[in-house]
Amino acid sequence: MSNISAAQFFAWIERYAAHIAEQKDYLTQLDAAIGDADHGANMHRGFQAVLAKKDDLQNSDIGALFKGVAMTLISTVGGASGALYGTFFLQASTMAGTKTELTPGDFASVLEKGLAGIVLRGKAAIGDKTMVDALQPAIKAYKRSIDSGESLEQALSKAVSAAEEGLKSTVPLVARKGRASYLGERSAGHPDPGATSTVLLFRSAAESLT
Amino acid sequence: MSNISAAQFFAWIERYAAHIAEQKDYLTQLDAAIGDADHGANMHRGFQAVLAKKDDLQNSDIGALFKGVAMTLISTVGGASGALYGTFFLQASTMAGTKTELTPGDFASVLEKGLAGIVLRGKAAIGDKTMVDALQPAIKAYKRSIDSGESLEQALSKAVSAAEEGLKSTVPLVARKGRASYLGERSAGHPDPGATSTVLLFRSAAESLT
Amino acid sequence: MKKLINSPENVVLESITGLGAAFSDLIKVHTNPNYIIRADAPVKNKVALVSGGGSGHEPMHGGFVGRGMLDAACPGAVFTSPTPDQMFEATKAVNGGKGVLHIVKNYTGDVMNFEMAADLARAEGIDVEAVVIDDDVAVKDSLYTAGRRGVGTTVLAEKICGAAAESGQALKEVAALCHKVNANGRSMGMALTSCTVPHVGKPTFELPEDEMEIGIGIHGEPGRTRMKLKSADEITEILLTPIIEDLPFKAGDEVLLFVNSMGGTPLLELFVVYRKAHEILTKSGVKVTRSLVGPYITSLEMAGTSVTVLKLDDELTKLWDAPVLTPGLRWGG
Amino acid sequence: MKKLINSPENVVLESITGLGAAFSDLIKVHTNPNYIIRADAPVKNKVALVSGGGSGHEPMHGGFVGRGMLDAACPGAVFTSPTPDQMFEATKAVNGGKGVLHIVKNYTGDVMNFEMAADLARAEGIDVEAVVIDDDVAVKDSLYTAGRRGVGTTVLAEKICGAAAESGQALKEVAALCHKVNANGRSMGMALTSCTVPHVGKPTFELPEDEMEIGIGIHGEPGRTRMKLKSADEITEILLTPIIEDLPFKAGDEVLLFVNSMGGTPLLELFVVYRKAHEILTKSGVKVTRSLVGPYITSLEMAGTSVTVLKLDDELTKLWDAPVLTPGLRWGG
Ligand SMILES: Nc1ncnc2c1ncn2[C@@H]1O[C@H](COP(=O)(O)OP(=O)(O)O)[C@@H](O)[C@H]1O
Ligand SMILES: Nc1ncnc2c1ncn2[C@@H]1O[C@H](COP(=O)(O)OP(=O)(O)O)[C@@H](O)[C@H]1O
Ligand SMILES: [Mg+2]
Ligand SMILES: [Mg+2]
Ligand SMILES: [Mg+2]
Ligand SMILES: [Mg+2]
Repeated sequence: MSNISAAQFFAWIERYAAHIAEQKDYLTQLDAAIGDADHGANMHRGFQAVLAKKDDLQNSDIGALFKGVAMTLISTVGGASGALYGTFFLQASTMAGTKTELTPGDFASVLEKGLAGIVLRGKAAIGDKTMVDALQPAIKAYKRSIDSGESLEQALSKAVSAAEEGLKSTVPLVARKGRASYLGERSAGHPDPGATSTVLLFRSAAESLT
Repeated sequence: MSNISAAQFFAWIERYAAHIAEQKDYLTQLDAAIGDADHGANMHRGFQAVLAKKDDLQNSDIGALFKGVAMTLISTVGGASGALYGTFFLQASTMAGTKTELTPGDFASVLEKGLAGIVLRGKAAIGDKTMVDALQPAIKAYKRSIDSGESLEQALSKAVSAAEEGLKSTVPLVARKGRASYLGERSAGHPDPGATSTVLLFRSAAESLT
Repeated sequence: MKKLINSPENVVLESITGLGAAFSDLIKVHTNPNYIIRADAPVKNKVALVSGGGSGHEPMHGGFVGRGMLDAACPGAVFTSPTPDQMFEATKAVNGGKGVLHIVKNYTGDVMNFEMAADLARAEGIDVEAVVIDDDVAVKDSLYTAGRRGVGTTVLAEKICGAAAESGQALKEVAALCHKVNANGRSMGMALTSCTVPHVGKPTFELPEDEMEIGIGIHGEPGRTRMKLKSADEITEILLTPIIEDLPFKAGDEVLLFVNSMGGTPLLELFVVYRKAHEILTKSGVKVTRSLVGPYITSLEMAGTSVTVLKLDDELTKLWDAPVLTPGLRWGG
Repeated sequence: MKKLINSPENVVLESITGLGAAFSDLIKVHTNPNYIIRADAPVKNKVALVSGGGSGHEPMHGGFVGRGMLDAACPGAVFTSPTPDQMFEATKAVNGGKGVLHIVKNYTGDVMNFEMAADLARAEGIDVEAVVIDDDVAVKDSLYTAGRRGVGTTVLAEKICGAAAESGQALKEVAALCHKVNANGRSMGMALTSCTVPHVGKPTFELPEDEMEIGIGIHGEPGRTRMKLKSADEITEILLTPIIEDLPFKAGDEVLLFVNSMGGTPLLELFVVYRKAHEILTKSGVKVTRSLVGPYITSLEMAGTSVTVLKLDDELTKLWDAPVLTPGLRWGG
């Protein structure tokens, strides 16, 4: 099975930035329903700042790339998503280190490290109606697929499906973390904005890492 | 020609209060266009307060009646109209004195005294787009009619027509006094609210003094 | 109409009752007739300052009663001049024997009612002077009309004359000072939205989503002109240019820059306007040495802003800096 | 969207630039990263107070920087928590050697970003404590959720802790005091209209002409419940009842009553609410000994109000009365 290069990871980030740009009004709209109407704007501001560092980032090793993404998100996004996605990439970078390519199995570990960072920072569990509801099943599906010998393409496609399922599962939930939790029962019936942007993260991966 | 009794003058005031109550939204609407949207509310507040003093006023001589109306308007209306209509009735009361009935000729002098008070206080002349544009021609028409031997009914009817003509004449005018003057050219094309309430004053007189 | 009120009839009375309850250490609220006086009124041997006008411009004037500013304020119905008996009673209540200054905004109703009150007070032997504030450059100044409206400079005149009265100046001096402030202050305002007068129940005017009203007064009365909505910087320039040209303000002048909210415009936006106004003045060599930014002379919930520029000298600056202790404005010891 | 701005991207930067220009005697505005510090920062041997949060709540927090209150404020994008580097740089800039207190409103983003900043500052040897304010009774308090939001009590905590820091208290003491204020303050808000976030361009929610949102937050996030519009007195009761029951406040308590405008509600109406709140408290035997009324923690141009009640004791009262000199709050010598 072929490895994933630093250039592909950079393409992933670029692709994600493009998805965010396209979906930013939708993400903000989701956040207006159960949050404070800024998730799209937050993510867009962050990833536009990442793109502005293209010259530095596209020639970096994978650890440096992820660290660059992390620091940029942390210093430009603010809000819950800035801290959380920032932490995700920061932890991912420590796992990727100075490598310039990752095996699909390495990538699973990198994703798991990132997820662990988010959970440590945000203390959300499955069912709290957060990005974790999409992120955790997606990573699990990806790893199981890779571990059972399926192709990277298959694994990423399963990750996307799992993320989408996870996102769908957030709809009926009553939020227990983040701003949406202030709504109590009224948060039910809406998809979680962060879980929605997480689906885009995996969709971007499927579109750029193979 | 028959005289006008204190009771009739009281009926005039009551009638005017009723007209104002009915037209208050319209008067306010006129004031919204070129003023500050309160003329109807101002006049209504004042004449409701006058009605509340009915027990005192309906047994007064004419001077006391007009003075009661004046003081009530002065202390409850505020704004330009409070000072002006208040002054009108205050001056009228000094002319009426302790009489309990007036000849139609006396009434002309009473009206003229009231008008003089308004002019002294407000310094408006014909053509400035104020209540004076209705008041002055109405009083002039009334007096000319009485002086030429016509009946009180005829005189009052001519006063109403003259007031209406005067009101109509305010429409194209650019205001030079009061709030409407701040609008400059933009005040043209609207009838003056105070001239409108003055028409009602004469209409009430025609309906109650004969 | 969405307002936090119980009824249009009671809003003024209930509001001043609340004001009195919140600031019982500074002011006393008298009802029927309605007026607000300093808690320690009358102050012996101090010129007393009385102002007033329609309600709906809060904190003006009731919020400016207290040490170093007004001795009394007379709130009328919303956007309606108070009545002479309010002004007369307030004048008597605060007269400390050194005379009373009436600070009057130039609106026909206010002027006439204050004149009637002054007549009544003088008849009782109280020395009354009246100064009419007319600083609104949106309105053409003319001998043959009601003249300019009194707007933002009123707040500055009340503060500055309040300090002068506190320092012991005589009635004639305080009145002269008030004329001086009026002569050196210029204002202009604009609206993004209409206000709604409680007893009317609907907006005074309709303004399409993409238009604004320039040269608006503080009573929702229409302005000089209506135009397409522009950027904050362009709007600030539109307001400031006629102000600068009118006095005129010129290079080397020191000024107080007062950027006011009409009520519905929040501070976030107000400081965007302030920034540009400061920049324009600075570029023309005018030095901004004092500032006031916030909702001080409002028009109910109207969104919009007004800019006032007051030319300062050492006397005015010192009086501006003097302590003031009112519900709406306070600083100093 | 009708706003006095140039562009949604620049509104925060331009606004704090204006703030800095207007109050250059009190504060210094640093940009990129954005933070506002006292003009005399760092103050040697004084605990420094740093707060921050999304913009759109002005005068909070930037308007509360100055002697007797905050040493620094970090403004995020509108309604978005600031970033750790802003907080970290601000913390370094104001650290006077006696440690730094972070006053954080309880929103996931604010809490996490302040945690990251505290980690960075501690790594540089700066003593940092953080206190999270969570006083909003509209939200159910629970260990299993993000908990209550931080709202009105934040303003009071910043004032009171600022005075304590000024008086020389140590970091641990000021932090304990901040917890005490938080433990004794309760708030609840409501909205008559939605606000419009500049970069969104349309109202965050739609509220029919005859409805209101009860238990609203300060970011236009939906509240506890939506109901038919009621009178000011009824609304005040709806807000105050859960506040009183929650602490609970009881007969004999002395309190500070803070009636806040969400931005678009003018003082005329706010004092109507204050009047009723004062009356309800007084009737329950709770004595209102201090008051604050005005737009202090806002939600852009949203119309509505929030009520905060803080139980006072001699210590809190004395610290509340201590001098404060900031753009948004000033009194005393
Ligand atoms: N404690 C948490 N753990 C994980 N994810 C969270 C947590 N709190 C919030 N989130 C995610 O953050 C998203 C909101 O992000 P965003 O709107 O950008 O920030 P903010 O809530 O500060 O405005 C939510 O939809 C949710 O997915
Ligand atoms: N100087 C004046 N002389 C005569 N009438 C005047 C003068 N100024 C205003 N008016 C009249 O007063 C009317 C407005 O009254 P009103 O709306 O009740 O008071 P305000 O203008 O104080 O709100 C105008 O329509 C006009 O007829
Ligand atoms: Mg959000
Ligand atoms: Mg009017
Ligand atoms: Mg009026
Ligand atoms: Mg946010």
